Amino acid sequence: MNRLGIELPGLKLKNPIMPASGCFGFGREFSQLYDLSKLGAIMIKATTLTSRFGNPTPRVAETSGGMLNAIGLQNPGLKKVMDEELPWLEQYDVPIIANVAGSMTEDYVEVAKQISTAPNVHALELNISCPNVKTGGIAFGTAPEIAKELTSRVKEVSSAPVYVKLSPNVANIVEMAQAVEEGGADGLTMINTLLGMRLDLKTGRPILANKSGGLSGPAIKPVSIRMIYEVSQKVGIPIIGMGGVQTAQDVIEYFYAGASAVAVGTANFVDPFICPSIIDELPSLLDEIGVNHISDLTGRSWKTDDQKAYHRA
Amino acid sequence: MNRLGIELPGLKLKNPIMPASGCFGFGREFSQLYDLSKLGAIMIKATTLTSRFGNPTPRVAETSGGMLNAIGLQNPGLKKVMDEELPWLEQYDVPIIANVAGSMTEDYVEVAKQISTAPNVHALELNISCPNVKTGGIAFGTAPEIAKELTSRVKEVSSAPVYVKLSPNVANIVEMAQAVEEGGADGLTMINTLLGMRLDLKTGRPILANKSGGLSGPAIKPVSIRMIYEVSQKVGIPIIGMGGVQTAQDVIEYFYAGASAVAVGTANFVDPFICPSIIDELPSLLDEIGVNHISDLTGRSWKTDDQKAYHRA
Amino acid sequence: MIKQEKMTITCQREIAASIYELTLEGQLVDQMVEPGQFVHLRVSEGIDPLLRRPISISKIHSDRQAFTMIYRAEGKGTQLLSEKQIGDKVDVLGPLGHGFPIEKNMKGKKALLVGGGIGVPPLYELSHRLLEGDMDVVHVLGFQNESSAFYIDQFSQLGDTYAASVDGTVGTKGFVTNILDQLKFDFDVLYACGPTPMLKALEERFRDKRAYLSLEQRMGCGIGACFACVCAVKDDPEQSAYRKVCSDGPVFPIGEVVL
Amino acid sequence: MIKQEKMTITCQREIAASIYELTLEGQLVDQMVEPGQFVHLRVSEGIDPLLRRPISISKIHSDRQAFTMIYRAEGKGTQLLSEKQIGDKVDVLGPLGHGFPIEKNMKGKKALLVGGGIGVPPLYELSHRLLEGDMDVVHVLGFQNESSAFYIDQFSQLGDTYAASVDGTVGTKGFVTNILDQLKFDFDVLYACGPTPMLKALEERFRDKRAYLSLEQRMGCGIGACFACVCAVKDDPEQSAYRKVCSDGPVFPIGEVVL
Ligand SMILES: Cc1cc2nc3c(=O)[nH]c(=O)nc-3n(C[C@H](O)[C@H](O)[C@H](O)COP(=O)(O)OP(=O)(O)OC[C@H]3O[C@@H](n4cnc5c(N)ncnc54)[C@H](O)[C@@H]3O)c2cc1C
Ligand SMILES: Cc1cc2nc3c(=O)[nH]c(=O)nc-3n(C[C@H](O)[C@H](O)[C@H](O)COP(=O)(O)OP(=O)(O)OC[C@H]3O[C@@H](n4cnc5c(N)ncnc54)[C@H](O)[C@@H]3O)c2cc1C
Ligand SMILES: Cc1cc2nc3c(=O)[nH]c(=O)nc-3n(C[C@H](O)[C@H](O)[C@H](O)COP(=O)(O)O)c2cc1C
Ligand SMILES: Cc1cc2nc3c(=O)[nH]c(=O)nc-3n(C[C@H](O)[C@H](O)[C@H](O)COP(=O)(O)O)c2cc1C
Ligand code: FES
Ligand code: FES
Repeated sequence: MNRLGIELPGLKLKNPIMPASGCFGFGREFSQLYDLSKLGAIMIKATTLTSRFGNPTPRVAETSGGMLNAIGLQNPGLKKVMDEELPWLEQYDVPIIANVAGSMTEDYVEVAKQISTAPNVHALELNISCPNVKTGGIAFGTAPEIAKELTSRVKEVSSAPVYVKLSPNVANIVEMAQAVEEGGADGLTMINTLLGMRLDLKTGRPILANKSGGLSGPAIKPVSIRMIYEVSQKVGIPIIGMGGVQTAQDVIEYFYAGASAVAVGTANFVDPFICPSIIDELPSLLDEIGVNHISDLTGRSWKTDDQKAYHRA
Repeated sequence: MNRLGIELPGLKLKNPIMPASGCFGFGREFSQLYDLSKLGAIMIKATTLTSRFGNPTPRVAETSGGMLNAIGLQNPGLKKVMDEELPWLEQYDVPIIANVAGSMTEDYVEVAKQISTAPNVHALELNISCPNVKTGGIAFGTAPEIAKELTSRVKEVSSAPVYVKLSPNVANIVEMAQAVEEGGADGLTMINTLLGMRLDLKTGRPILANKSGGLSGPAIKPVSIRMIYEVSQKVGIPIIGMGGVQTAQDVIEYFYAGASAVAVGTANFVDPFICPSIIDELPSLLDEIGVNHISDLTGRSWKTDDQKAYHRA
Repeated sequence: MIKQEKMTITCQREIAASIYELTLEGQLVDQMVEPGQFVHLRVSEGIDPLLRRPISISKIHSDRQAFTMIYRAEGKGTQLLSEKQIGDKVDVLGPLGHGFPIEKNMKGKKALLVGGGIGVPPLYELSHRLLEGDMDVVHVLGFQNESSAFYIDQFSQLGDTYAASVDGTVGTKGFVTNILDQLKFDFDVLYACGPTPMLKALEERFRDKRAYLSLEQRMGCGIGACFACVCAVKDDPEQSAYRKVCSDGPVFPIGEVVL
Repeated sequence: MIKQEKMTITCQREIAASIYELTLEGQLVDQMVEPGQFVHLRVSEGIDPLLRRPISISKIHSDRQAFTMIYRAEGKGTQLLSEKQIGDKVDVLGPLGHGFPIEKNMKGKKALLVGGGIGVPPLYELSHRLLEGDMDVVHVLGFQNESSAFYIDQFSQLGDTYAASVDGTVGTKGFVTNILDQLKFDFDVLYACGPTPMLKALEERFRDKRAYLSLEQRMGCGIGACFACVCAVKDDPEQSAYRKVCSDGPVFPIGEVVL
């Protein structure tokens, strides 16, 4: 029996570890380092309707225990992703989760409709942290009604299950999660980056050309764990957790919090072999903890002992 | 001329450095280590109407580049603070900023009214991150209308200028800042802690007895810098910045972002002499940067060169 | 008085599985007065890890301005500490807290010292001090197993010493309480340091005796300013009284605080 | 092929003010082919600092599976690197990117190598390679001042070498362009690495020549996956074409990308 195998809406995963969107491109670079078929899944870079150049550089800045990025969703656009990137990825035995982004609802709908038909795209991940041009740039992911509406519009057209990626920059994450669940989301991925900024000591100006950027890495893990702990008790759909994962122990912590699978972002830059390393280390960690299957750990932080027994049965 | 002296509503500060509330008790412990008169000000521990025992232990947990705390506002209550702690502090030549907390508006009002009359209390700091029992535990600091109302109620009775301490756990920090400014706030302090959690690898349960806690330390600095950058451009009242300050360089970054003074929290635990050390290091850093007075740096990250010239004149 | 000093490592060795004995030299030692006090160590100059680690003082060598600690390398901070070498500096804040009171005029009286695991170290300085006061000392030390046991010989040189281990690989099989229940020592004062279950078991048996327990708690500041390490006072009808483990403790008279 | 290896420090010394020369040994060296490639270094096992640091390969010693880098210890990462000692390990990812192309059949032709500050190091391996191809090499090196200047002697042994410094304490006072404008070298190919203003100045002068410029950019992954280090392509009407400094570069033909 595979102690790491997980089934989620649309996804049969060999193991629960996958690179997070934007930290792995479309897999080409990492394919030179290891066999992508080892991964549970791949969350590819955000795809938008038309190609985007992204923000001016510098696009990244280091912070204490984390980093800021303001890539600006650079990507070759839907057509090229469908024609070149996804077919190339078909050579690997790994399900793709396509990260979908846009500036207005119609963009999301169109990208979702088309990309969800690609044979190896087994699920979508809606990146709702993007600014919504129609509401003056307020992110889709900070207004429950807008996020719900977007989710249901995408659900109508998608041929694959839809996971919604929650933004942590909200006062009430449970409210957001419940709204997108009502909108028909099949799952959640959380969290996207926290908004942050770093200033240059010499010039006084922001280091990032875009001024502010998204904070990722170990620094944000406690925020993500807390949010998943809260949300997983209040929704009936599974959660793919992420934020600062660097070790197999971190993965376990995410399962305890309530995640059913885990994505690794920033750590791929620190150690490009991190995903396969974690996959290799998990079984012995399960032995130490004394569980047979990793999914036995989901929600252990809040489940009563009764509930745990029930779920295991 | 004192290159570090700052004047803010109610406050004449020798220098812009002060310990943050909750990280310095009422000063007694640190008074054994150095002369408290060296400090720009002291933000004393949150004071509530009646004494509070606080949360069960463990109350702190370490995270990557930060720490979580769930002290639970333990304090001896208004009467003891007025009768014992504040009079004791009078031996030092240092203005006190009294951190005021409560479970409902009436608590804040009563504490503010009384504590603001203490001779060495030169300003109040309203801790609006507390859960509001009347709105089902939603923090005062996450609803602009409630925060504004609280601010104006406190302003009515306070004999000292009122600074409102903003919670970062909101989608729109500018909206919150503007609301409390409309409510009559004389200044802002920001930020309070981000909500986070850490789980024990062995038991799977939260390390903190209170489950979740407030994330502080270097990890949160980019979030705080971003918020102060945004808010300082949109309000007319001064900001005391905090979050992860560990060095004199960090203080400069806060000034660049838009702060007019800086508080040091968690770093007091790492290096109990951190506040006087930073104060001693600042002048040579100003030389390096080439400014005469530290207040010349406030808002440099967003001010145009014209604006800078104007302010300096 | 509490001082902060970058002290120099003069000796570091692994004395049992993951258990290290570390000796540090510096003027801060002059401030160390009571057995059972602790120091708060910063093991990294940066933020990884961020917080200090509290470790008990195990032996004070006043003559050569040095002190020894014994610690288990477990998490990130203590692991890093164990990698430091002779000549390296460690940032020490201390001495902190109130230790085991040494009562006057106890000549010829009997002290029972009970330690469990990494609670054993502070008893070592204590035992020396009691001997200096011409007391009789008996040690009962509990460990997980033989490989993690340490200092049994050293304690034996100071007085009768009994060991217990969970798996029976050293001394009696079981806990220190098995030894205590079996041998029913007579004593005038009890001193103990170890895991909370052990302290609770002692409290059950000896709550009416003269006894002192040393507690552990997760700490922030270590000096009494942050209220991280607070414990409740027993028999407090208003449930508002408290003690700080870092500055009021870590040692408390038995029955004073809620374990 | 890109490899990751914990390589061993065989030499580390300060060769100018805050400028260190570091030699690392390991099998990864077998992968190094082109002058101008770089490595991505992890200088801490923990999170402080979190990201890797890109540093150019300055000299490849294939015979003894070693390579040398020269770097300025400035921020947290490079400071930490400079504290490492002989025998310590450094986590190296590399070799990365595309370096300076060595064209065929250039025997007897003249190459002009222009370097500024910490852009000088990759030119050293390059110069050796060009000499191996029997080219004539001329070096023009710019520094802040004498105390931060390095390797002028080493380059002199390979070909004519001119130095400039901002304060005139070494070589000509001013920038490398002062030398270039004064001496008006004749050359068949130009190679340059240094701060962007220097590269821009070269582009102005030599945009029609055969020339290669090595760029710097803040990086995330270093291998082409994160789009952190992107620069725009010149004369691209749709303004959508781009190059990644880490994997398409760091060396680009003059005029290909927007500086
Ligand atoms: C007064 C006092 C005296 C102590 N004396 C000794 C001693 O002599 N020898 C010894 O080996 N240990 C002693 N301890 C326990 C020691 O402090 C912890 O083992 C140590 O802090 C764990 O750090 P880490 O880096 O190994 O673990 P990590 O898991 O990295 O620690 C994470 C955080 O939790 C805290 N923490 C974890 N476990 C404990 C614990 N048991 N008690 C308090 N804080 C904890 C750490 O201080 C740190 O803030 C003492 C504790 C106290 C309170
Ligand atoms: C392809 C390439 C080759 C390089 N070769 C050399 C070399 O041979 N010798 C040398 O001394 N330096 C070289 N640099 C510059 C070197 O990477 C930076 O000086 C170094 O990363 C700064 O790290 P720090 O820890 O000193 O500074 P910090 O201020 O702590 O760095 C913070 C973050 O900013 C990044 N950063 C800061 N400055 C630069 C910069 N100038 N370029 C890219 N990233 C930066 C760091 O990598 C890190 O992510 C090269 C850069 C690139 C892109
Ligand atoms: C350089 C970079 C680019 C990213 N791009 C995207 C993106 O295109 N779409 C998206 O949903 N998230 C993106 N993210 C967010 C990550 O997928 C992830 O949610 C976040 O970084 C937290 O995980 P981590 O701490 O492991 O990096 C990006 C993150 C980084 C660091
Ligand atoms: C142990 C601890 C206790 C705190 N108690 C209070 C408090 O009573 N009132 C308050 O407004 N903020 C409190 N804070 C928040 C700090 O004042 C400060 O806003 C926050 O920690 C961010 O600063 P730092 O990163 O420098 O610690 C507390 C923080 C810590 C770490
Ligand atoms: S650790 Fe701060 S009060 Fe005890
Ligand atoms: S640094 Fe990641 S693409 Fe170049």
